[in-house]
Amino acid sequence: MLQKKQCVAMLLAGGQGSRLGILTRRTAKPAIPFGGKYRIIDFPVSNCTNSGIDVVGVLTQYRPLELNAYIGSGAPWDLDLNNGGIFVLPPYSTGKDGEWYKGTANSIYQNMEFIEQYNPDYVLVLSGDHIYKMDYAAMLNHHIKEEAAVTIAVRQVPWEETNRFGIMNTDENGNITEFEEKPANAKSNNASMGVYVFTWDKMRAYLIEDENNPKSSNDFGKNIIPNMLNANEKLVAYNFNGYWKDVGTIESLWEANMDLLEDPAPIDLHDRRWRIYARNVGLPPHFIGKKGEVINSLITEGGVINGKVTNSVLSGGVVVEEGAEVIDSVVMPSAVIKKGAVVRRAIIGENAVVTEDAIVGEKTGDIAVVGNNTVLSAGQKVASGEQAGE
Amino acid sequence: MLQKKQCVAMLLAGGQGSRLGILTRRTAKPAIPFGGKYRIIDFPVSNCTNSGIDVVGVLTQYRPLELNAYIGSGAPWDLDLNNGGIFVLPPYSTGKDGEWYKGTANSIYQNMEFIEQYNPDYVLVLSGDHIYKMDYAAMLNHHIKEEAAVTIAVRQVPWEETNRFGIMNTDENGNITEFEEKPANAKSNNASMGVYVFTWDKMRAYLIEDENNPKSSNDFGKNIIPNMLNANEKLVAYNFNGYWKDVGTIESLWEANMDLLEDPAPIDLHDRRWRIYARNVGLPPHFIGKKGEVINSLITEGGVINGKVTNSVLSGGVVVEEGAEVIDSVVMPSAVIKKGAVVRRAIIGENAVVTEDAIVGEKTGDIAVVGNNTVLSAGQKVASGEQAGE
Amino acid sequence: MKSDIVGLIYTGENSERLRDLTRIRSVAALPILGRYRIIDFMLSNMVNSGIHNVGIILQQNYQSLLDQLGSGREWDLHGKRAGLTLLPPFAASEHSYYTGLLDALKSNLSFLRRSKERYIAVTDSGILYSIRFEELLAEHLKNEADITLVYTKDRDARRNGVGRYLGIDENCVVKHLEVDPSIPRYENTYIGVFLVRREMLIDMVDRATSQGFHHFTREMLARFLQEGTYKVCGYQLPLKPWVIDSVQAYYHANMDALDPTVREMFFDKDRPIWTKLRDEMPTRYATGARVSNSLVADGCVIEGTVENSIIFRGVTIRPGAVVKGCIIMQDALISRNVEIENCIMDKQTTIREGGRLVSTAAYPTVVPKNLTI
Amino acid sequence: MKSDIVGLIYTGENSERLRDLTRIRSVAALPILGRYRIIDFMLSNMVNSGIHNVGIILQQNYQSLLDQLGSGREWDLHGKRAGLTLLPPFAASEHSYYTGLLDALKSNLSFLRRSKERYIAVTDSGILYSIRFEELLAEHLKNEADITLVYTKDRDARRNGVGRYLGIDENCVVKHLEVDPSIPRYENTYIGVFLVRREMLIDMVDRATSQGFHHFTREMLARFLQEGTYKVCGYQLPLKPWVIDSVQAYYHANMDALDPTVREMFFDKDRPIWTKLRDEMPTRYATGARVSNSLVADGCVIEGTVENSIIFRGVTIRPGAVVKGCIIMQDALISRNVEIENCIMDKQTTIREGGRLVSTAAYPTVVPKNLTI
Repeated sequence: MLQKKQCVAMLLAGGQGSRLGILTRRTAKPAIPFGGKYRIIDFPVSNCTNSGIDVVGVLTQYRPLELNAYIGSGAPWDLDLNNGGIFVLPPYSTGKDGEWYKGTANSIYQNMEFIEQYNPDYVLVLSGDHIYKMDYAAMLNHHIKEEAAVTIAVRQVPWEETNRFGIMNTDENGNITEFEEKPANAKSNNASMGVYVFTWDKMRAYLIEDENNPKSSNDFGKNIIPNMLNANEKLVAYNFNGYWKDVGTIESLWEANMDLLEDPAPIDLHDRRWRIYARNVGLPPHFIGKKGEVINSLITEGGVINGKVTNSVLSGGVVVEEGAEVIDSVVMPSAVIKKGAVVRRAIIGENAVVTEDAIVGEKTGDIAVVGNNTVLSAGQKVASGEQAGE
Repeated sequence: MLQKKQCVAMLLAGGQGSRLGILTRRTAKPAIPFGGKYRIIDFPVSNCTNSGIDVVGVLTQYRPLELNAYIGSGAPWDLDLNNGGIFVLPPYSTGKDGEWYKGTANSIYQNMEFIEQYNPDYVLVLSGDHIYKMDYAAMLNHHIKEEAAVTIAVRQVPWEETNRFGIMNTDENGNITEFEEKPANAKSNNASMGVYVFTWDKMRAYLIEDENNPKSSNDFGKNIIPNMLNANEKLVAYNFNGYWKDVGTIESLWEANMDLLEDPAPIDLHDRRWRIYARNVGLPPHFIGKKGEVINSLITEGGVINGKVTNSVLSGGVVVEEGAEVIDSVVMPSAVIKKGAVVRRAIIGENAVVTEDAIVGEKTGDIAVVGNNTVLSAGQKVASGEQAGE
Repeated sequence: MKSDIVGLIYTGENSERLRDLTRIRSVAALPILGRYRIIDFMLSNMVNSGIHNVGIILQQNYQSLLDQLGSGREWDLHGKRAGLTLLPPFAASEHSYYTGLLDALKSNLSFLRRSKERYIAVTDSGILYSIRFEELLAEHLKNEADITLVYTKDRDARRNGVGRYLGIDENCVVKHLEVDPSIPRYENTYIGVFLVRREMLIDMVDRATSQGFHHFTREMLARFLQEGTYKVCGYQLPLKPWVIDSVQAYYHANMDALDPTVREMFFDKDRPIWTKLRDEMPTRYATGARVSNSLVADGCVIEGTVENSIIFRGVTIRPGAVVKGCIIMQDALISRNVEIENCIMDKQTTIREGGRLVSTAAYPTVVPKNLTI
Repeated sequence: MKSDIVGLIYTGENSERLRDLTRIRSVAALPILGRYRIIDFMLSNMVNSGIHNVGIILQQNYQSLLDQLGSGREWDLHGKRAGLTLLPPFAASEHSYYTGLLDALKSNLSFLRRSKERYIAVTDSGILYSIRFEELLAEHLKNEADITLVYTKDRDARRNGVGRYLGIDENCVVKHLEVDPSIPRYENTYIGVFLVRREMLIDMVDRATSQGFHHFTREMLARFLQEGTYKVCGYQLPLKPWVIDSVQAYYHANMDALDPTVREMFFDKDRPIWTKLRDEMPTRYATGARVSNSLVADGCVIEGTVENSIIFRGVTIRPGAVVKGCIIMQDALISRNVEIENCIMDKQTTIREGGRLVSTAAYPTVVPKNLTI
């Protein structure tokens, strides 16, 4: 009954994301605020919209409520469509019992019916924890031109970091000859970005084969890709040179926010031709008060700044009271920094209150975190690397 | 972050609905076609829209894909909103493991966070297997006026059927004094319609109490309502006199379709002030061919009728070839009745093909069913009460 | 995938021979084929070709078009990145009507400028046709054309004394253009649909208006052809179009849709035609209904006899009424024992009990909107 | 829950004293408070009061209003049951402009007739105010009024020689009406917002136009008051309104929003003001930025000094520039070392490097749209 689509995107929104600590205790990772007015999921979804891909399945089984509310009808990304749209896809029961997602491949296996509704030629697989702008249509065209079974987006990483990535070794034609997961001695520095284009027929066949193997961990990197390599399928690397940043840890989330403060920033969010869309929260312009001082920072709607903000990224509705200081920090929506408080090298969660004279973070060392909805006590100290909150 | 709502609706979309046999083998019950161009869920959801209730949570864990695709952005019911909307709410994982819905009350318990996003005063609980038009706003006003903890919609059923329903015994003021589940000797014939308005504070308290009781089956009828009665909460009956029909069985689904053919029909779907909305499928007007003959039937978009149709309800895109006959039957979307076939007292599933000269159903006896996507063989017979298909 | 074409629909010109049918609405808003308006086909053609940015040049009587288009949601054209742009006429020029397409394009250059797509497809609205704009673009590129005009060889699209006819060579290059010839010399009828690089169109309009031209085809295109300024190519429409320029033509376009092969041209399952919804229930056939060879939309109650007719949404046909060869628009009421033949009943018309209205298929009678007779 | 009120916004009349600000747009489309247009407040007031059916009477220069409203999606007014109805002017009357609200209502009676709500709230658009229509209705019902006029006692809303002033008794009944008095006798300024039973309004309009009236207030209401035909009551606006009838009034309404107590009046968390989105990134403050007592929207780059100003979306303020007491609209560019004080820069304006533009708060200079100076 649905119209055919050339390509359907499946976004692996992941599990709890425990490396983000208390920030994901009650929120799915893709719903984490980023860059003042975005959530992480805005990046892959806006990329889809801008690439003309208008069916997006979001695979998740961990606390989807906030993500669900955030996605809503899909209108912020022009994905509130009769013919297409964005759908949150949790595990479901098929009669007797249901099954939770066992791995990335299994989550797509369980949603093959969703995909087949659109009778697509290709399936784009994305992950929900990277900040980047990428034209998936160009990658898809490369895949079509190369007549590949799967095309994997790769980017060069520093040689010393190759042991943190899935490394693709290719021949002179860009065909992937070998895949090494986090190799100690990498042969190349082409790291997988976790962005795949599959020819759907091939994908379906390998998903079914994988599901029938009880020993498999049902994962793309560990099972599906190696199986395809072993079977001599055509695996092609697609080079991507733009900004790309994993935000799966506290440090990297903080760093990616700080990257936006460089001039020029390594990722241009002003770009009118490639907007990153976000849900509107209906707040007025921000206000810088008579005593407010803002240096090298990003401020967005609803903010009321009467204190001093330096090298920081503040989300919507953040209040910085007179005499408060925020330095080298990320402050998430509606947090309040009270009089005399100092926040430095820290991430302050949504609706958190840094009470009068509290001190969060230190000049050096690991990032300090105050969890969502956490109210510090007056004068409380949160040391570098510490996470305050439930 | 979301705006407060006076009332949020939670629709219990139920489990497999096994009493509908092969019709629900791959489809959740609320997604079953009804009345030519509707699905069952269109009735409670359109009632919400027409009553001005614009947050609807749909609780389901059984094969939500088709339901998900059908609901989409919520546009058919004007529920593609920034501030509100319709959301499919499956079970989810909260950290370690997730939990499937244990009962009707548990499914709402697991989604308390969803409800609290809207900070509502009242929660309307609906079920997904009834055909009726009802102004929930009037019921809500009654609830508010009566200052009840819960208001239960009741209707009078024939005394001989009281043993199939939950029966509410009330005092002279309409307060419920006793609740009997399927009593052998009922004291009244006021049956619960499965439509409740709860004051949210009360509901939350009883849901939490119920969840903490390991012996509970976490069901509204079996646990929550009796507990509230025992605690002397104010339970009020709200009388509803309009058409109301359970469509949870093959017989009742067929009967409810046949009810639409009465003149005047007991439920008026022409009513401009209370439209039942449905997803548009983009089909042209139906065509009655030169040899077509249609008597006392409902036909909708995309149909091509060259045979004889009598006392039947045909869904969108149904083809009845020359020489075929459809009598006293319900034909679901895109089914094809081939030349010489006879369909009588039957339900033909979506995309089913009643091949040449096949005979489905009999003049009397139980309803015959051909399952979705089932292709009969030429001349095949499906006896009354039989279900053909996988 | 995304299309690199922006669509532009010109709803300016109506044929006077459509008489009462377009007195209250533009031809683009004319109800057709039981549940559509003509513009639905243009919009759906575009959307099904992947076009997501569409401008509609409005002229007189556009309230019914506004009502039809609404938020553009039915065509998935309600987005913020792109979607539907309504271009109403403004008092930029002193006269409140455009003198022609060229004038309209000039008044809406800002829409052309702020669109981002490389190509633009412009269509008149007095014609019912199916096209795949992606194929038109492929042909345009293959021919290395500057501008590609869409034409048909269909005989029914030819008129003595009116129309635009193309002389085309074996390489698809348009060599000659005839406007309103008393007898057309060429069999290729230009249907008022063309594709061109967007920025080239802006240049063309600038250049033509600076030369004082008002008419896109008869003045500007004719001059360009004469001067050989641009490479003008032709693209033959693969399917038959219906030119809706008179009551008769309107009547026959509808009646032709009773032929299954014609319906298949319009209603391809993979390229559905979207329209504004009314959320009507299915049509109810009473016990005494006798209907044959007719297209019937939802929300009707049919108690009488209907033959060879097009019945729009919400029509009521009472017992004993006999309707033959008619087009009955939305919410019309045909009372008991009425006899009506070869008529076009506009929206919300009523024929009272026992009334008779019989005309011939060659000159169908039109009953104007809201009339009770 | 659902409201039993249909809203109607009249965007007809602009004050000439708004000069360049409304030459290219209606006052309803005037940008205000950093990211809004005046009509956003009217629409959001209505939506936040539960009103879901809103008509907008368009008059001249309504392209920017069409752009702003789009599909109505930002206000959840894109539904098919209800939503936004755009009511453009038509050549129903010979003159293409309405002579006043009464004329406009008469031309749009069909909208009034097909609405289903029992009450209708009508508002002018040259005023910025917050209202809870549900409270207005409650008051209307309590007073058993036929028509309730909204007024304010705010001094700033009084003008010598212009405006409409109400004499009201202790029972909220309007006894007298003064139009454009040289010195207002009453302290109650009618703000051009009223509530009435929908069918009664239809009757009123029918009756008034049959008597040859053109003006809703000065002719029709005045006569009704004189004759005692209807019970006319007043409802006092609980919060201060801003009458936007001159460049000065516009300037001060914006500047007043730098006061937190004023901002709180407009921006109630439970009743957000919705507007068309631009999806701009947060505003970037450079190392050298010095900003104080200013309202700044998203998408700006601030490298210079800004004091006591309203900065709209997408504005760039280069190093060394000093902006004081200004309203800088969307996408304006203030180059290096510019000095600008007490000015209103319209959209897409530029001041070149080193430029100076200093005026007084009493007579702020307006730089018209698209100008580079």
